[in-house]
Amino acid sequence: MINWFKYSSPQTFFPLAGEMVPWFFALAVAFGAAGLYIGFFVAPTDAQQGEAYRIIFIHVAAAWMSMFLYLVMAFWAGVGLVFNTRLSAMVAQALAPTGALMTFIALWTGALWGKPTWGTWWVWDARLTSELILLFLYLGFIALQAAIDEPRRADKAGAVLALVGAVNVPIIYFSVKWWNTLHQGASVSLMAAPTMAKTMLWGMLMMALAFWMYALGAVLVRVRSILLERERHTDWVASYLGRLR
Amino acid sequence: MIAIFRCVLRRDLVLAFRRRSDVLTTLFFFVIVVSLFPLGVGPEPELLRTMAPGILWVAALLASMLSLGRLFSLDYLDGTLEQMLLAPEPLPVIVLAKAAAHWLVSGLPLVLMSPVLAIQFDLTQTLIEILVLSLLLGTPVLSLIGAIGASLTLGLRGGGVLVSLLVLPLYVPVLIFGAGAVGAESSGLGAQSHLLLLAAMLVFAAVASPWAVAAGLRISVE
Amino acid sequence: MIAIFRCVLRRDLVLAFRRRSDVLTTLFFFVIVVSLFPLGVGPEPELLRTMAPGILWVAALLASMLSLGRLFSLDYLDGTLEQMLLAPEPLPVIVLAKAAAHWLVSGLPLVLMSPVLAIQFDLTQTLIEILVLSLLLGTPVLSLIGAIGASLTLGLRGGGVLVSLLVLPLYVPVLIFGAGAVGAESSGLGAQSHLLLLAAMLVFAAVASPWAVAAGLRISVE
Amino acid sequence: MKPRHKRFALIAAGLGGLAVAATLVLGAFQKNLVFFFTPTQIANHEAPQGRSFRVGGLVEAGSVKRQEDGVTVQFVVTDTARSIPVRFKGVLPDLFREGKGVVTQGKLGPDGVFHADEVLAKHDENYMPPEAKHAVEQAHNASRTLKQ
Amino acid sequence: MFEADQLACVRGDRPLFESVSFRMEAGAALQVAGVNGSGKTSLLRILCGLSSPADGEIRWKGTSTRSLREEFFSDLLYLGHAPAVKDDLTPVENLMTSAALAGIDADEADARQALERIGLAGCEDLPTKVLSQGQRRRAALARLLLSERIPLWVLDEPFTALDAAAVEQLRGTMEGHLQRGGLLVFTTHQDVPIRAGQFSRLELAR
Amino acid sequence: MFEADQLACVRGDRPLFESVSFRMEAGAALQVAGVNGSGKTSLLRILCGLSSPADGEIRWKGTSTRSLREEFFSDLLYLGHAPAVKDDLTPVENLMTSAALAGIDADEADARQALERIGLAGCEDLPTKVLSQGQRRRAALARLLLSERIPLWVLDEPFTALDAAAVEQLRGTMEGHLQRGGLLVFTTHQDVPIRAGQFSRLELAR
Ligand code: HEM
Ligand SMILES: Nc1ncnc2c1ncn2[C@@H]1O[C@H](COP(=O)(O)OP(=O)(O)OP(=O)(O)O)[C@@H](O)[C@H]1O
Ligand SMILES: Nc1ncnc2c1ncn2[C@@H]1O[C@H](COP(=O)(O)OP(=O)(O)OP(=O)(O)O)[C@@H](O)[C@H]1O
Ligand SMILES: [Mg+2]
Ligand SMILES: [Mg+2]
Repeated sequence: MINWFKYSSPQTFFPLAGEMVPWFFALAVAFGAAGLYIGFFVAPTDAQQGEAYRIIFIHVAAAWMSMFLYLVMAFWAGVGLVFNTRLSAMVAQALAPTGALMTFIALWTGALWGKPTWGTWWVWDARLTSELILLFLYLGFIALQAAIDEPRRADKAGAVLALVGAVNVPIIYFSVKWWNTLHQGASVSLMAAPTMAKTMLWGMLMMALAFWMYALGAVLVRVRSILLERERHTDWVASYLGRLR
Repeated sequence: MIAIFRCVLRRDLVLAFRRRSDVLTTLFFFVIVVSLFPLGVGPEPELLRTMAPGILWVAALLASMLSLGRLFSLDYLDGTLEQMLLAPEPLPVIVLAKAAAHWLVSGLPLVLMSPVLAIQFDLTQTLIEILVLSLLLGTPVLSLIGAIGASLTLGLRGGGVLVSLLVLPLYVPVLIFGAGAVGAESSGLGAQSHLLLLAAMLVFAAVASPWAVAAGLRISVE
Repeated sequence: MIAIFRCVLRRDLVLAFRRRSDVLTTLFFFVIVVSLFPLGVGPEPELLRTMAPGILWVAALLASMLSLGRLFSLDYLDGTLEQMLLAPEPLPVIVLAKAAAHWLVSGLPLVLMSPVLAIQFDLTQTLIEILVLSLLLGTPVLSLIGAIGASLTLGLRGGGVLVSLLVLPLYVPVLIFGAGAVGAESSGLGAQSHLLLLAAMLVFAAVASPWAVAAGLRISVE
Repeated sequence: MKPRHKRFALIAAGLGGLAVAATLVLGAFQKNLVFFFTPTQIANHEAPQGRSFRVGGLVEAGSVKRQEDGVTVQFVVTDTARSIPVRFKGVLPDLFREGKGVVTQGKLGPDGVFHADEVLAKHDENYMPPEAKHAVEQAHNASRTLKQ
Repeated sequence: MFEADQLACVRGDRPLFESVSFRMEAGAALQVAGVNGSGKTSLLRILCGLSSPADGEIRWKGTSTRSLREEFFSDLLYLGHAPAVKDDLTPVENLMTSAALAGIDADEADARQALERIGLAGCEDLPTKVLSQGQRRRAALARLLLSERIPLWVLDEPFTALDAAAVEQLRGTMEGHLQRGGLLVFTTHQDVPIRAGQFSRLELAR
Repeated sequence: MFEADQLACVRGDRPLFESVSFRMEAGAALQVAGVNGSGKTSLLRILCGLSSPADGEIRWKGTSTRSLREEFFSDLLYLGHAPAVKDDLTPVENLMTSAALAGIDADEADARQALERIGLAGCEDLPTKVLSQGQRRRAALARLLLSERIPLWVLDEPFTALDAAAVEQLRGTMEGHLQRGGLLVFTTHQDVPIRAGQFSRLELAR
């Protein structure tokens, strides 16, 4: 991945990304269909929660992506800051809206799920609060970049904010361990076997893959348009636009 | 390194002293916001007592946030900041001095004022002590984190409001543990763990934020 | 006279539009302050419901106050204000245009946003309507009164905080009747008299404050 | 000191600071930072007096009783070591079951009964179909819920 | 036409000047000269009515400007140290608002033409904040090209930050104004001779 | 000693200059010239390391300034458009802090003496905000008189707002610096000949 972004010039990246986008979206649809099929038709009813638990297939995938995308964003932003590579900063900028969307979905489905299971839309426990902070961090990142006209400055300022905010991600992840929260603990972890029936787990993983593919596709589309805008005065963009016409 | 720290700190304090009204107005802002709530919410004493730590903390947070605008922008406009960036000493040290001055001018007075306001809300002696301690540990964190936001929004129009957007999410944990400390004490749990966490945040912020601020300043001045 | 009103209003709106993020961040500030309180105060739903109108009003007041800084100071720094003082049209008209633009940019969005936030606090339909109506009548008053404070503190260092000191006492009646309207309605008294008073304040402020602001500007620029 | 040495000194100070911060955090987690209290804590008088707080635990099997008015419920919350009676007036969440996790908010009365004004269901991280569930031992379940 | 009568100015506890009097008729230019800090800016602001003199009176067409107010303002153009240019607006928008504020009728075409004449062709639609020091100054000075029918121009150091070509052009504009019968009060530390009209110098001693 | 190698600068999407290279030895002066907006200020800021060039490198005593950082800064004095003077401090206090920031040892007596030499006698203890445009500029320039041991001076339009006497004195200070073996990079639109040292001009075309 690193070589791919760092050493490829915008000219070569642009068409390559263009070719990959449809594939990612196609894979997202395929995985999504499979995940939803497993989730809603194959997976058994949960012993405790009955049918309501099926929100899990969207909630967990979105929540995972919300944290993961933030880390990826902070990573690329940091690379852009240190090595002054244009493309990685653009990737970070392109990631933010998708990340914010995922965070929003996680919050929204979580709240929706909380009502039938816990009996409340919202409580101020550590997991929920830190996830809300994540949303605000995404929004702050977007607002900061929007407020700065000079793209180079916008990239770097955003990068500092993204790196500072990265402290929040481990807090979200471990909050259920560190504090006793209303939110449940981890069902799936790297350290221990999942405490979840096999089919449920498969459905969740499928959905996670689908979200992953969607995010990749959406980010590439956005990077492409950012590239076009930023490099609108270069020859390759001119010739590309010429070919379109 | 220590010389420059002292020089910058002294200069900022002298400037603040020249403009005493600044310091006083931050303080008045704090007092007024705290006193506005009973007006907006109504006068039930039980309600007010429960709300007191939250209100005091939110007011302190807002007051500290509002004064962030002054932290770098004046130095930026008149070119002093360029000179700081070109100083032959490490920038994080200068930044730390400025953050320290900011806290002395706009954080410490609030801490000293808070017991008086807390009495108004009918808090007990111990609770007041915890409140003051939590503010004492927490307000410097606010200054340090706030400096990051201030450095990133430097020179942007509407920076004043943008800075709140950037900084408030990072303030939230401080607020929760700060106001939570009083709640924990009053519920008999003991505030120790909250205070320890605040202290940890303080040390962490003191160590990490000057670097982020220095980076932010170099970016903004470019 | 109408031409100059429209020209100044249009210019200020264009400027605000150029800096959309300003408008959005005032709004975010409002949203975030409102969401901070539950964090500081704790999660009891009954408590939150009682506090809701007070919190929303205080947040609106703070958001409007924070954006006062932008009202004249940029025009002052770059010399546009001198040109306004030297314009061959009555100054109060120009001032009114600027205050109107300020409200459209930083008051109206809050009013439109408030129902959504009120739902979070679990207020009923009628109470939300009263709340919105009170904000609709009250926020322009905040802009008009705020302009007086902004004009008097123009160019003073730390004006941002000083202005709050001048303006908050004048805001208090608006706050009391604004938040009180919801309280009166929920206690079955009916909010009509509160709303009428707010309307009276609005008319009075629209008529009187431009003159005060004009005088303040002439003094500050001298 | 040459500028380069100064930078090293600063970085060293920074790392030292991080270590201190980490120690403080660990110290904080030794103490308890809680969203709710367990019945054992209440029995040890660790819970607040005269103030609203949350109690978490399992609903003791067979303890749920509805009063005649149809809206007031009484049940016992236990952490398998200690237990506390709870009285609640209102609608229970769908997932409220005997033997399952629950978090309630309210005040402790002088009679030792906890007067709740909000009841939330807390479930564990196990997801499995009903048939598989019987295989899993109840007590095992219980201890996990309380631990996290 | 434009008279100052026994003006005095005190700043802080320091008297800057006193009994400054002059009288200007159509086509006259007055350069206010003096070393740094001698009170040139203070005098110009007093003449415009932005601050009030410690003593003395200013008359426009025989009437005190204090009582004329807006009537005087519509005959006056003042350009101070601060350029009255908004960072976020483009030069065109800036020029159009400042014209509107001064009560000058000018549409966008006029504005663009004025900017082009002053050498900002190509920058008309950039936000002003990205312009260089001298370009911003030019954007402010473009107002002069639209203000031909305003009789009294008061310019505080109009030549700062301008390059040689722009200085020459501005001198031409000022001379044109005098030839049209306008009045001109200005300060400068640079050595720019005004050859049209009736030129006089007022030396503020320190 | 001080070299620029193939510098390029892009602002927004407009290339301002490219392949600017020069090399200066002790005692050399370089005037950066060009019309308004040609990129003089941008070049000076790049030379100081305040902004980074789109391309190229700057070397001080053979090492890239990027890697020297603080070591380079201790050999550098930069005075930009903004005077770095605090309105609320007196000229003496301003001078002492800016000296401290630049790592110059100077006590109050030195500061007062420098201010007196630059013609601010009597204003040393007024808050700077009440001073005139030119007096503030002088207060900023007083730093030069304390910076004799700093080898590289970079001055952006140092002559603006100064009256004739002050311009002459500043020219003397700059020439003295060159005679001591210092290096000088500056811009100006005024016609002030520098006669000492080895003078060269860099014309930025537009
Ligand atoms: C607004 C409310 C909620 C928010 C903000 C939220 C947030 C999150 C986040 C950030 C994660 C990912 C953490 C991780 O990977 O360990 C997560 C995972 C999860 N959440 Fe939620 N959640 C909410 C409500 C709920 C509710 C109501 C339930 C079920 C009753 C639930 C069940 C789960 C499950 C099962 C996981 C997967 C845990 C794992 O295996 O990692 N969440 N949630
Ligand atoms: N409060 C005060 N106390 C003492 N002196 C003051 C005060 N306010 C202003 N001054 C003096 O008034 C003068 C202001 O002069 P002004 O700005 O009019 O000068 P100027 O002729 O325009 O100078 P320049 O050529 O530098 O622009 C300065 O000499 C300043 O020192
Ligand atoms: N974002 C941008 N888009 C287009 N052009 C820009 C942008 N930012 C800066 N510029 C241009 O860069 C130049 C900046 O020049 P600079 O300030 O270095 O000029 P200068 O030579 O110092 O001029 P002066 O003599 O007026 O001080 C200006 O021509 C300006 O128009
Ligand atoms: Mg002057
Ligand atoms: Mg320049």
